[in-house]
Amino acid sequence: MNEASSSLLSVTFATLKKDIRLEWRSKDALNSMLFFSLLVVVIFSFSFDPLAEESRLIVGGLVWVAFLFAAVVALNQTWARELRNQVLDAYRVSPAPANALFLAKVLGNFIFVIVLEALMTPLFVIFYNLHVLGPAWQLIPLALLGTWALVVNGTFFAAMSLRTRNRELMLPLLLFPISIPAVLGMVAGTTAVLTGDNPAHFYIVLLLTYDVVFTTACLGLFETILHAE
Amino acid sequence: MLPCAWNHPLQYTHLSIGVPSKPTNSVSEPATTNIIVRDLVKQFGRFAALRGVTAEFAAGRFHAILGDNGAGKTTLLRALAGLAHPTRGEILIFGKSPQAACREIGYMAHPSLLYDEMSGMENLRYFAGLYGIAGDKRSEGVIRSVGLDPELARPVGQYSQGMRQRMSLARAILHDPKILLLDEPFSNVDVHSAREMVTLLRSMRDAGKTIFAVTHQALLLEGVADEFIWMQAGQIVDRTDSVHGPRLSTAVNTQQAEVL
Amino acid sequence: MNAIKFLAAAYIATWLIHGTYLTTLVGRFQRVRRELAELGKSGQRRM
Amino acid sequence: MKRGFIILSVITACLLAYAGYQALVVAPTERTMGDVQRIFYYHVPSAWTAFLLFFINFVASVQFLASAKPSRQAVAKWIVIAIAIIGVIAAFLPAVQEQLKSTGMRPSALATTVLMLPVFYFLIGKWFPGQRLDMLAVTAAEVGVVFCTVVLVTGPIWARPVWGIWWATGDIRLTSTLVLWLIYVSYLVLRRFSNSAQTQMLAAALAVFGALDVPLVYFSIWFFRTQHPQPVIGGGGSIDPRMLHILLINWVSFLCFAFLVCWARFRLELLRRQVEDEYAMESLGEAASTGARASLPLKRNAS
Repeated sequence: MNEASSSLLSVTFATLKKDIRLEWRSKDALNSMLFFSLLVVVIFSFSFDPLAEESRLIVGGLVWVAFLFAAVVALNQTWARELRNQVLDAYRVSPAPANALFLAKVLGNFIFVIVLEALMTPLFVIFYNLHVLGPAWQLIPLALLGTWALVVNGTFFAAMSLRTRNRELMLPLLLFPISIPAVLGMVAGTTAVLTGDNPAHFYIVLLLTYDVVFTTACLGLFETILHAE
Repeated sequence: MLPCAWNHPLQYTHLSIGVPSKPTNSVSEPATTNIIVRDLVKQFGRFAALRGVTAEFAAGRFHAILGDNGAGKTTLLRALAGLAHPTRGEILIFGKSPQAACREIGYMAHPSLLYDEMSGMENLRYFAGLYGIAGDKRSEGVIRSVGLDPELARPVGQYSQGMRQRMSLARAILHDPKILLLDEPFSNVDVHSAREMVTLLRSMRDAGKTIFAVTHQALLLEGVADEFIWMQAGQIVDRTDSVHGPRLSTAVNTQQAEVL
Repeated sequence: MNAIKFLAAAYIATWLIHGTYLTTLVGRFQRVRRELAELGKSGQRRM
Repeated sequence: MKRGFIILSVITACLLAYAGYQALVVAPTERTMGDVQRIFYYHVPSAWTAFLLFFINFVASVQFLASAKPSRQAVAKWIVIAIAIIGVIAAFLPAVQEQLKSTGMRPSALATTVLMLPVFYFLIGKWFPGQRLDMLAVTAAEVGVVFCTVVLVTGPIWARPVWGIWWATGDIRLTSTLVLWLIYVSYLVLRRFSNSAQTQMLAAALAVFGALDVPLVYFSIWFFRTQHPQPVIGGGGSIDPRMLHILLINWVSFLCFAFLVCWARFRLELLRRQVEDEYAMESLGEAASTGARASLPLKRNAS
């Protein structure tokens, strides 16, 4: 048991290191994500030209929709890398645990999306002239938990849609319906903090529950998905 | 679990370059059966790649798998590697399922199974981690054994086809498997490199490995492979000692002659 | 009176949906049956 | 088999006609909503049927996933039994009974509902071995989506005259049904677009995800609503026993109808797979049938 968990950890970190190195060399995912969400911000700012009070109400939705779409771009990239030269098969014939691959991918995507959020948030603040009325520190757990919720299911469904025809299209089709409670939690929670009208605690608990439930489910089922053929 | 114990340190480090010499299969030990395939069926919707393959293969021999496109060679190899789950039937490798025996199996596919953006050594270091092999010594040794330079910093994507095939082979033998499954190891490789590779494979067979190679260049393996397995329409139709040996099916004979 | 219109709309919609689905089912059945018949024929030819 | 199907369809047709007559003509007109309320006799049974079918899909999917490995099967079996035992005990705990009182549900009703889980689980596992589990899952999902569509179409038609709006975003039942519908549509899309050798496992995994998602959707919308009060909330109150009676008749007839459709769909799936298998054998058969291969050397030693 101990050896198995240590091999899980070591393979996870080896894979994560490899992914980050590959991303660093090509910068495919990060560049496309960044540019994509920049476009979203600009286009949204053209389509809505709100006052400060109004923007507080809508910006929670805008931010998360932008990040959601940007995350989908990144999620499609992570597995595409493994499909080139069918490297995934090399992983599948090795004795390394399937969940190590999954965890590495989730952590990698999590880091990418968090970096993206850190870079994009100032832009949103500038474009929408934001001024937070509620306790601003609550945005941090909301962002972390919400991003994890998107990324954990997104990585799973991206792996699932690998095995389908027109896979780039499949990912949002599978991911969005399942993510509805998480998106609701993120958007409503962010809005609650921005307006300061009601407490965001419940949404943090909701996201936490969502994360725990789906992380467990993903870890339980990923092996089946990876080896389904 | 322990990282693989090396039963025999690299015995094939010296590449003898040139045309393979005459048959070495004067091996007369009673070969033990260690790979059993029973009534294997693999169906993809309206198409069946394997339709009831039943066979037993002996250890320590070089098997060449021949057949037309779509005869089910690659699927059989993938099933042996544990990549494709059979729709029906079973495979036993040393009495275990292919997944359970994965440490004994080295798999080399037609694509390189390597990351194009990383150098050969970086690739092998990562895959060694998957098998729990610590340290770079083993990886360096394996790269040398296939006739490449571990110091080469170029990413694999910029290798020539022949180098890439060899690096791919290095990845497959990294954990010193007892069974090697090779899918088209000589395709798109010039004759010279192909011959080198054949020599290398023969020396590995002599070191006690069981080798399965799917190939279209059967003549390359004449005198090297111990057995030729002929596949057609998702079944094994014949097993012979030589490419020109007696065959049950004349249909295969003529078709194969065209390929050669 | 307005209420009756909504009621009628709901009924028509319900049975329209079920009817459409049943029609597609029948169509799929016919196609499968045809394919099965063709398979039988070509199988006999082979024999 | 075929005669049974015809007899059942005749019975179902009669039942549906009778239930329709009861709902449209005999049932008393509701005081505040008027005749529009009669939509309920179609809407509610369809919803119950759809939920039942999705539940069957979930159970079949879990069974299918479990059947891939014997060890997993044992674990799944004990989890199901444990859930049933805990549920039955919990239903009679005083704390839970307090909670139930507010919803008007009796503890025995909850206990029976929870007991349904192992019963379904084992019966489905017994009646639908191996591949049939997957066929049952497709059947249930597809017919369930049809019934769910009916619910989603009739819902707004009822809401418009009664609430004055077509759609109330914050309403739990409306929104969670919509999400359920979306999940199962994506399930069907996945089945359509994945490569045939892998479809079944992927679909089963997605079904499990969908089932996990439903309580969370319900929970999140419930809270969302309590935070943001909605202008309209469907009226509660007790139901006239005559209405309940007619509702139940309608439910029985819709269940029969759903069963009939499922039967047909299941037959179709059986035929489809038969065609697939025969095609698969055919696709390679032509080449293989040219020579006789009775005596293959199965084992060769070094000679």
